[in-house]
Amino acid sequence: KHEPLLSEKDTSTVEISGKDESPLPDDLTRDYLTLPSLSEPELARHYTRLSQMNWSIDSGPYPLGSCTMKYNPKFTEDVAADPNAAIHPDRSARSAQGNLGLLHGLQEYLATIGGMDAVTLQPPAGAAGEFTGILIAKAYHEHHGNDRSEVIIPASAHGTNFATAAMAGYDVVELPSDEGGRVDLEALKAAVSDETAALMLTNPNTVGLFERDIVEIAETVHDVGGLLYYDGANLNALLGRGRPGDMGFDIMHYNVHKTFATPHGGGGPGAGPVGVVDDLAAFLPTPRVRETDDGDYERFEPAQSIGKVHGFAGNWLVVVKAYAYIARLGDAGLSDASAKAVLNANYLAEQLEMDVPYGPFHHEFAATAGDRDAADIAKRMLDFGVHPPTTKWPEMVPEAMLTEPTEIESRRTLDTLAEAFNNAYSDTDEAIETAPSRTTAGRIDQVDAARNPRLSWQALDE
Amino acid sequence: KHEPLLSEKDTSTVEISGKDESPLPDDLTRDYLTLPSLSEPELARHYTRLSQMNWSIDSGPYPLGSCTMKYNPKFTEDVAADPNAAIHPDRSARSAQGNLGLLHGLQEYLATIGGMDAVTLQPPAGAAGEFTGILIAKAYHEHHGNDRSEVIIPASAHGTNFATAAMAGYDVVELPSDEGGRVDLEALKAAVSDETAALMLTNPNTVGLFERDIVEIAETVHDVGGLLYYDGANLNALLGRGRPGDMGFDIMHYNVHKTFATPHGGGGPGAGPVGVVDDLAAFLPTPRVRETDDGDYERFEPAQSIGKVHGFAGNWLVVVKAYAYIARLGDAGLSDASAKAVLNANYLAEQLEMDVPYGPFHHEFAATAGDRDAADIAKRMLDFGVHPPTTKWPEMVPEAMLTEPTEIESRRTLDTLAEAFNNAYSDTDEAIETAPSRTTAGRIDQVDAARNPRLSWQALDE
Amino acid sequence: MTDTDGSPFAPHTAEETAAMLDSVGVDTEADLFDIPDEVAFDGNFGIEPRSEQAIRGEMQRLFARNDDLTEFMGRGHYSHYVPSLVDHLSDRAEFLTSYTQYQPEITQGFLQALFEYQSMLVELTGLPVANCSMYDGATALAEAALLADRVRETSGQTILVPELLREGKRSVLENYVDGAGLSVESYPMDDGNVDREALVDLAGEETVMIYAENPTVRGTIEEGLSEIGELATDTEAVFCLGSDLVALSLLEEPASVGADVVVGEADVLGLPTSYGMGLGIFATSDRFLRQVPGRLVGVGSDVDKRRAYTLTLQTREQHIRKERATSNICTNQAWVALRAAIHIASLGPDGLVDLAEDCVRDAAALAERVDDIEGYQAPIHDRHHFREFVVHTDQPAAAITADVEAEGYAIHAIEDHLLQICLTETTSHATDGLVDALQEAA
Amino acid sequence: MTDTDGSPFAPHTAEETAAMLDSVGVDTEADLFDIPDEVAFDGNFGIEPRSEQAIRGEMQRLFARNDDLTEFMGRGHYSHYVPSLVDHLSDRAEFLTSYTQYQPEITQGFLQALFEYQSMLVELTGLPVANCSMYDGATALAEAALLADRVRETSGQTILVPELLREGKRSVLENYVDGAGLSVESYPMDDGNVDREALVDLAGEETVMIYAENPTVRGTIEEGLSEIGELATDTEAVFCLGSDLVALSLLEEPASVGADVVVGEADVLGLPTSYGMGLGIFATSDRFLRQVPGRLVGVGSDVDKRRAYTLTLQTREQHIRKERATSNICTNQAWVALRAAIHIASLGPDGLVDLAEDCVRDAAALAERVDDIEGYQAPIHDRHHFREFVVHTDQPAAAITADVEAEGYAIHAIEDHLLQICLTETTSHATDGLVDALQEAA
Repeated sequence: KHEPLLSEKDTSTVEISGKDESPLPDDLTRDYLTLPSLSEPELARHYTRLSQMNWSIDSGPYPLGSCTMKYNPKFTEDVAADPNAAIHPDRSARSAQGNLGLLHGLQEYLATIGGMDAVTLQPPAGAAGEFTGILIAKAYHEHHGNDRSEVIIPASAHGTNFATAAMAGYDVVELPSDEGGRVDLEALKAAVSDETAALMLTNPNTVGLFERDIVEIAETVHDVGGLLYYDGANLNALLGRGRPGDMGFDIMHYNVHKTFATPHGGGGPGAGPVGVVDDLAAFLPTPRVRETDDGDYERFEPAQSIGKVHGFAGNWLVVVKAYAYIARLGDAGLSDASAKAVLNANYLAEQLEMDVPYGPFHHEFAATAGDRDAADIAKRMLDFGVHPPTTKWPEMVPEAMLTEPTEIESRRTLDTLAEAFNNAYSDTDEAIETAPSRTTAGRIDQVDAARNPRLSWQALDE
Repeated sequence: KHEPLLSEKDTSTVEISGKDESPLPDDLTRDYLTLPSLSEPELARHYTRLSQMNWSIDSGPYPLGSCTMKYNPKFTEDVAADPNAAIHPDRSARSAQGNLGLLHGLQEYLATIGGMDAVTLQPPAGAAGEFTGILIAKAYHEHHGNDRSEVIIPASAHGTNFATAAMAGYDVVELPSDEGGRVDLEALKAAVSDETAALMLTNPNTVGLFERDIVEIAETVHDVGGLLYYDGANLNALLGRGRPGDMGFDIMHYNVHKTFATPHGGGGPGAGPVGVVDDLAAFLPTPRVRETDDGDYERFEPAQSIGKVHGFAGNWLVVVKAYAYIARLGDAGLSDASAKAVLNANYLAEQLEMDVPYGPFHHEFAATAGDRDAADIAKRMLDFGVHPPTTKWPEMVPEAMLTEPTEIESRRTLDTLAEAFNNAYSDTDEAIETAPSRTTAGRIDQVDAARNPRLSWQALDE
Repeated sequence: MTDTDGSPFAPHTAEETAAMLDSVGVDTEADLFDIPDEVAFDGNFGIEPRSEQAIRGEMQRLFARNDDLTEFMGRGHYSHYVPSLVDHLSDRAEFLTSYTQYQPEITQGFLQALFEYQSMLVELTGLPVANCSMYDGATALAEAALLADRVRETSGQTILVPELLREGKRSVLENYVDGAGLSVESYPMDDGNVDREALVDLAGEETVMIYAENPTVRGTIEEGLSEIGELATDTEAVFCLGSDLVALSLLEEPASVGADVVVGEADVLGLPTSYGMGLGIFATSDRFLRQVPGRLVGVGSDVDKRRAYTLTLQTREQHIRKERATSNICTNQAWVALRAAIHIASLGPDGLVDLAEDCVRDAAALAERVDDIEGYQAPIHDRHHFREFVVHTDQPAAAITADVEAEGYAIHAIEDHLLQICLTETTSHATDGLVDALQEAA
Repeated sequence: MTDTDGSPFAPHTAEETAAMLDSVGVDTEADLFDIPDEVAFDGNFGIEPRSEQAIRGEMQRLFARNDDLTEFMGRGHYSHYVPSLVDHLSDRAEFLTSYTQYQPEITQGFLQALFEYQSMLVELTGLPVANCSMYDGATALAEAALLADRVRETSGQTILVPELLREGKRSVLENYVDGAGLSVESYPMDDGNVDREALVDLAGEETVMIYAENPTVRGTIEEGLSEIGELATDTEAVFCLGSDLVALSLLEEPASVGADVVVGEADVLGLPTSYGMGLGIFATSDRFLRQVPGRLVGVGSDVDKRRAYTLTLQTREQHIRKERATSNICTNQAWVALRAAIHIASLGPDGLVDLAEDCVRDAAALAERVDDIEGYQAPIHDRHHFREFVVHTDQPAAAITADVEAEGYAIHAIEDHLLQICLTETTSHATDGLVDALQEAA
C-alpha cells in the first residue's frame, strides 16, 4: 500500500530558451521546465490507486461534527456537467439566460429556506460567506455613519468566525457559555454596546443545542444597533423547522456542501451563499440576478454594493448541484432530512457508552471521552472501518467527540458506528495510543512533520 | 473485506394481486415480488466496496495470454455516451445518418486493417464473430451447391473455434502441431478434402508463433475448395505488419475488446466484427451500411445474406469506442502498438527464469512451469500484487503460463511483473499451494463449489 | 503524455525502447517480427491519427447528423429512465476495465455483483437457475432452442414460435438451430395473443420447444400461459417464455405457468437506448443446470471457510469442453448485467412494480387518445397492453411515419396500414405532441 | 429506492423510524426539536419535490436557454481542452466525496495528490512553498497583500497594482485589505505593460506590495520583471506576480525575476469553462512559510518510519488559532487542484510547453488577420501576446460584439472602441468564422 510519487516514476526536462522554433525571444522565457512525464495508462493507475487509499462518504459513515457529511446524489454531477452551462462569466446577459435563470432560482430557494429577503451566491466557501456577511454589516454601519469596532462571538463558535471578524478589522469579543451550554444572556447584555457591529451565532450551536433565548438575544443585539449574523454550518438541523430570518437574524450564510449535499471534494470547492434581510440587500456583492417583467433574467448592481468577494461568480458547479438537490427534496424532503438527521444523532448517542453532556441536542452531539484522550480513541476507531468524529472540539466539552451522523445513515450503520465508538472507548490505553494498525499509514508523527516541513518532492531530495 | 449481499441488507416484498389500484386483473399478474430495497447512499457504498474488491487494467498489469488486456482510453467512454447517438435501431435511415456514418466508418477502417473487402459489425462478441464467419462459409458452400461437413482446427486453437464449428453443424477435424509449434503442413495436406468447409487459424498462433507457411497453407485449403478463416484474437501482434487478407484468409473476425482497446467489462460486452473477401460479401448479415453517391448512408441487405446474428445491430457502444480508438492511433499508432506489444513480450520473457519453448514469438509467449503447477504459481503471483497469466493452456506447452503484457506496460512495470513471476516460481511448494494469502479471498475450493452449486441468494438459505 | 510518434498509450521513451531492444538482443523492432516478406504489410492504412480533442469534435458533429426525434419505439428495444447512479457506479474502472473472473481471489467484487444479478433473475422468474448474461433476447432464445434440443429425450426437430415473432429474432433463431438440424415453425396468433387452439393442433412429438412471449411483440399481455405450459408438458416439449425485467415484475411469474426456460430482454433496465445493444436473460430449472449456456457464478468457500464467489460449472464451457460445450459463448454482457442489477436495486420492488403498472396504464391511455383521432383505430387488439400497442391507419402507415418524423417523432410502421407506438416514462411527457402530429398526418 | 415521503436519501423505513424513536424515548420526530413555538416554521417553503428524471429534463431545458456561442473570451477565465482522463479520475467517489484530510491515516491518497500539486507549482514558479489551493486568482492576490502586510517589517499601507487590473480582481483585493487598513493604488501602464519608470516614482516606504501580472490582463507579455523585482527589494516591498499555469510553463520563472509571492489562475488547467469558477495559486519563499494562508500538505513518517503525508503547520489556521490565524480560509478548492494536477501530468512538460507556445503563436496569427480587416487595428499594443489581445475598432465596440454574437461568437468589449479577443486550442478551429463575423460587423 504505497504509491510512488509521480516524480519518482518518470520525470523529464524540456529546454526552452535556445530552441530554434520558439515564438518568443529567450529573455522572455524560462530556461527549462521539469515535470513528471507519464502515459495515460500510468496516470490512470496512479490516481486509481491513490483514490483507493482515501476515505469518502461513499466508503462508509463520516460522522464529523459540524461538517454535515451527507451523501452527494450522483445525478447532481450530471446536471452540473451539462455542456450548455459551460459558459464564460463575461457573457452578455441576453446570451446567458440559462445560467442566470439557475442563479436566480437558487437565490429564491435559499431565501425562502433561510427566511431571508435577498441572497448572493458569490462567496466560494462558508468562510468566504462569513467574510461577505461581516463586510455587509460593516458597510451597513458605515453607510449609516456609524462605525463600530467589535464583533461578539460565543466561545463555542467555529474558528472561522473569529478569523473572519479579525480579517474584516474588528476586535473580537468572546462570549462565555452558560452552564447549559448556550449563550449566557447576562454576559451578552454586558458585552453589547454601541461598538457592537454584530453578534455571530451558530444555532443550534456546536454541541447541537438550540438557542432557546434567540428572540431575546436578537433584541439585545438589535437594541444597541448591532446586527445578528447566522453561521449556517448547522442549518441541517433546522430545515423546515425554523428559519434564521424568523428568529431575528439579519445576515446568514449557507454551507451548500453541508446542508445541500454538494460534494466536499477532499477540502473543497464548496459555496457560501449569503442571505440578508431587506435593509441590507443594497449592500450585497455585485452582480445579483433578478427576473424582469417579461420573464428574462438580468444582472444588476445593488445600490450600495460592497463590490466583489470572488473574481467572477463564485463556484458555479457547486451552486448548480445545490439547486438540483433542493429541487429533488422539496418541502417534504427538506423537513424529513432534518428530522432524520436529528433522530439519527439522538439514536446514536443513546447507543454510546460515553457521556453526552448538554441537551436536548439536535443533529449533532459532543460526547466526552472523560479522562481518556479523544484523539486516541478516534485513531482506534479507524481500525474498525469507520471515520471518527471531530475530536477535542468544542472546548467546552472535555475531550469532546463531536458527532454528526446526518440523515443518510441507516439504523444498521449507526449500530456499527456505535460499536466502533464503544469498542474503542473500552479498549486498553496501549491499544488506543498505538492505533491505528489496519490503515494505509500508521499513526503519523505530526510534531516532526511540522518542525521539519517538507512540502514538495523537491524538498525530499534535500 | 466482506460485503454482505444486497438481500442480506434489506429486502422487501410487494403484494401485487389483490391491490385495489392494479391496472390488470389478478389472473394476469404475479402474486408478489421480493427484492432488495435500499437507499441510494447504501447502494453507492455497496457497489463502491465491491469495485474495490476487483482487479482491473486500471489496477495494474493484466498479462492474460490471448486476452490482450490493454488500457481503455477514457475519452472513448465520453464519445460513446453522446446523447445524440442514443437512438432506436428501427430508426429510418434518413433520421439516423450519424449512427450509420459511424458504422460505415468503422466498416471501412476494419476492412483496411484486415485487408478484407467487406465487414459486418453485428456480431456481439468474438465467438459470435466466429459463428457468423462459419455460417457465411456454410452459406457460401451451399450457394455453390457444395455442401461440406468438416472444419479443420489446429489443436492449439481457442476453445471457441471448436464449439463454433460444432454449433454450425460441422464435424471438427483437429490438426496436430509440428515440432516447431506451428501447423503441420503435411498433416494439413492429409486432412483436407472436398469435405473441408474451412480451416480456422489463429496467426500468430496461441504461443505467439507466426505461421510462416501461411501462403502454402492457404493454397492447400483453397485447392480443395475450402475457405480460410482468421481468428482475430491475436491481431494485436500484426497491426501494420501484415494483413490476414494479404495472407490468403477469406474470412476473419476482429476482437475489438482486445485489439482495439474497448473495455472488457468483467466479461463483456465486446464486439466481433467479421470481414470477408469480395466473393463472400453477399453472404454477410443484414443490414450492412453503405455510402450513397451524395454522401449519405443507407442500409442494405446483401444478396445472399445469412440473415441476422444479433437481434438488432450488435453492441453499439462498443463499436463506437473501437472507432474512436483507431482514429486516435492512426497508421503510426497502430503499427507502434504492435511493435511495442511484441517488444514487451520479448523483453518480459527475457527476464523470466522459466523456460519459454518455441519462438520467435510475437506479442505473447507460453512459459512453462516444468514440473511445477502453473495454476499454483499463478495464485502465488496474486500475492505480489499483479494479475497472473493464463495458465495450463495451450496444452502443447506443459504447465503453460501464456503471457501477453501488451504495449501499454512500461519497462518498470514489466520488471515488477518479472519479479512476481520469478519469486513465485522459485517459492516453496507449500507457499505456492497455499497461496494466495494477501487477497480479498483465500484459495477457493472449486470442486466443492461445482459439486454443490449454489447459484443465487435463495440457494444460500436452503 | 509521453512524447511518441506512435501509440499514445504505449509509455516507452526512445531510450527505454533502445534499452529493451538491447536486452532482447535485436537492433530494431522490425527484427522481432517473423513475417515472410511476401505477406508483410507496409503499415499504410491511410488512417490519419487525431488528437482526443479532434475526435470528440468530429464525433459530436457526426452524431449531430441524427435527427433529434422523440422516439415512441419499442418492439424489443425499450428505453426506461436510467438513474445517474447506474452510470457512476458501473463506470468505476475496477468494474469497467476488468476481465472475466478467472482469478476469483482478486475479483470477488464483480463476482458478487453477478451473483446478485442472477439472484434477482431468480426472484423475477421463479426459476432457480439464471446465468450471468447472454448477448440479447434473440440469442438467448436461440440458445434456449439448442438447450431444448439437448435435453429432450425423444426425437423431434421443430421449434414452435409465434407467427408475429420479430423478424430479427426469428432470423437469429434460425441461424443458431440450423447446425443442430432443427426447423422453426410458426403458430398462429389470435387477436395479438397465442391462438391456443391452433397451437394444440400443431404441437406434437416433433415439437422440441414451444416459445411464447409475454408481453407479445405487439404489446399484448397473454392470457393463457398456463395452458401452454400444460401443453408443453403433455408433448414433452420445453416451454420457453420470452419477457423482460419490467414485465416480469408485474405479469404472471414464469415458474407459476410452467415455463422451463425464460429468455428475453434484461437491457430494458440499466441501459439507455443504445441502437439495439442488449442483455439477454437466461433462466431455467435445476434439471437443465448442466445444459445452461454461458457463465454461472456460484458460492463456495475459501481456505478460511469464508464465503467466496467463483465462476462455476465451467466444464460446460468451450474453453474446457471445446466442441462438446453447451455453447460457444465466452465474452458476454457482464457489465450490462451489472448495470441492470444496480438499476433493479435502485428501484426496489415498489419502484419496479410502479414502473410496470405505468407501462400498462400509460399505453392504455395513449391508445385511447389515438383511437379518438379520425383515421386511426387503436389498439387493434382487444387485450391488455404493456408499453406498446398497434394502430390501424386509414392512410398508408409509411406516409404517416414520415409526416410524424417531420414533426419530431419516431414511431414504427409495421404493415401497410399498421403503426406501432411504444411509450415509457422517458417519453410520456411528449404524448400531446405525438397526438397532434398524428392528427395532422391523418 | 426506499419508499419514503421524505428525503430520498434517508434510508429509514417507517418501522425503523418507529423503533429508533422508541429507543430514544420519544413518540414523534417533532418531539426531538427544542425550538420555541414563536420561532418555529411550518415547513412550507413552496418547493415542489421532483424526480431525478424531471430535474434533469428541467435543467437541460433551462441551460438550453444559453445561446450556443463560440467564446473568444478570456480576461482571467480561460478554457483549455481538458482530457477525459481528468474527469474520469477526479470523479472517482473516493476523491470527490471525501472531506478535508483530518485523519491522514485513511486519506493518504488525496494528501499525496495535493502534495504532488504543490510540487508541480514549485517546479513552475521556482518558489519552494505552494499551498494546496485558494479560491481563485483574485482571492489569492488579496491574501498575498495580507501576507505582505504581516511580513513587512517597516510601516506602510499601500498595495500597488496595475491600472488595468481587472475590476473584479481589484474589488476583491480592496475588500480583503480594508480590514487591515491598507489601500490599493494604481500605477500606470505603458503600451500594455508596466510603466516601470512611473512605478519607480510611485514605490517607496509606504509600499507594502507591488503586484504585476505576466501576461497582463490584455494578454501582453511583460519585458522587465527583474527590474520590478529589484525595485521591490530596494523598497522592502513584497513583489507579487500574477500568472497562470500555462503561462508559467513558458514565460520567465517567477523566482528568477525576484518574485516573493506568485498568485493567479490554476484553473486554466483541469477545469472547463465554469462561469468563472476558479483555483487560486499561492506560492512563496521559505521565509514567509509560517505566514502562508490555507492548507499545506507535508511529508512525515508513521510509526513504522514509512513516508506518510499529512496536513501540516495547522497552527496557522483558524480552527486552531482563531482570530490570530493567517486567513479564515478553510473549505478551499482541493478537488480542482487535483484536477489541475492530473491535467498537468497528462500533458507532461513537453505538452505543456507546446500548449503555451501555441498561445503565443495563435494569438499573433489571429491579431494579424483581424488587423487586416478594414476598421480594426490589432493588436493595439506593440508587445508579444499570450492567448489574447486588444483590438481598436472604428465602429462602437458594443455594436460589434452584438453583431458578432448574432453570428455565434462571444468576444469582450472593454472600452467604447476596444475589443478583446482570446483564443486557445478549444476555439482555434473557429477563427475563420470569427474573422468573417468581424468583417461583417465592421
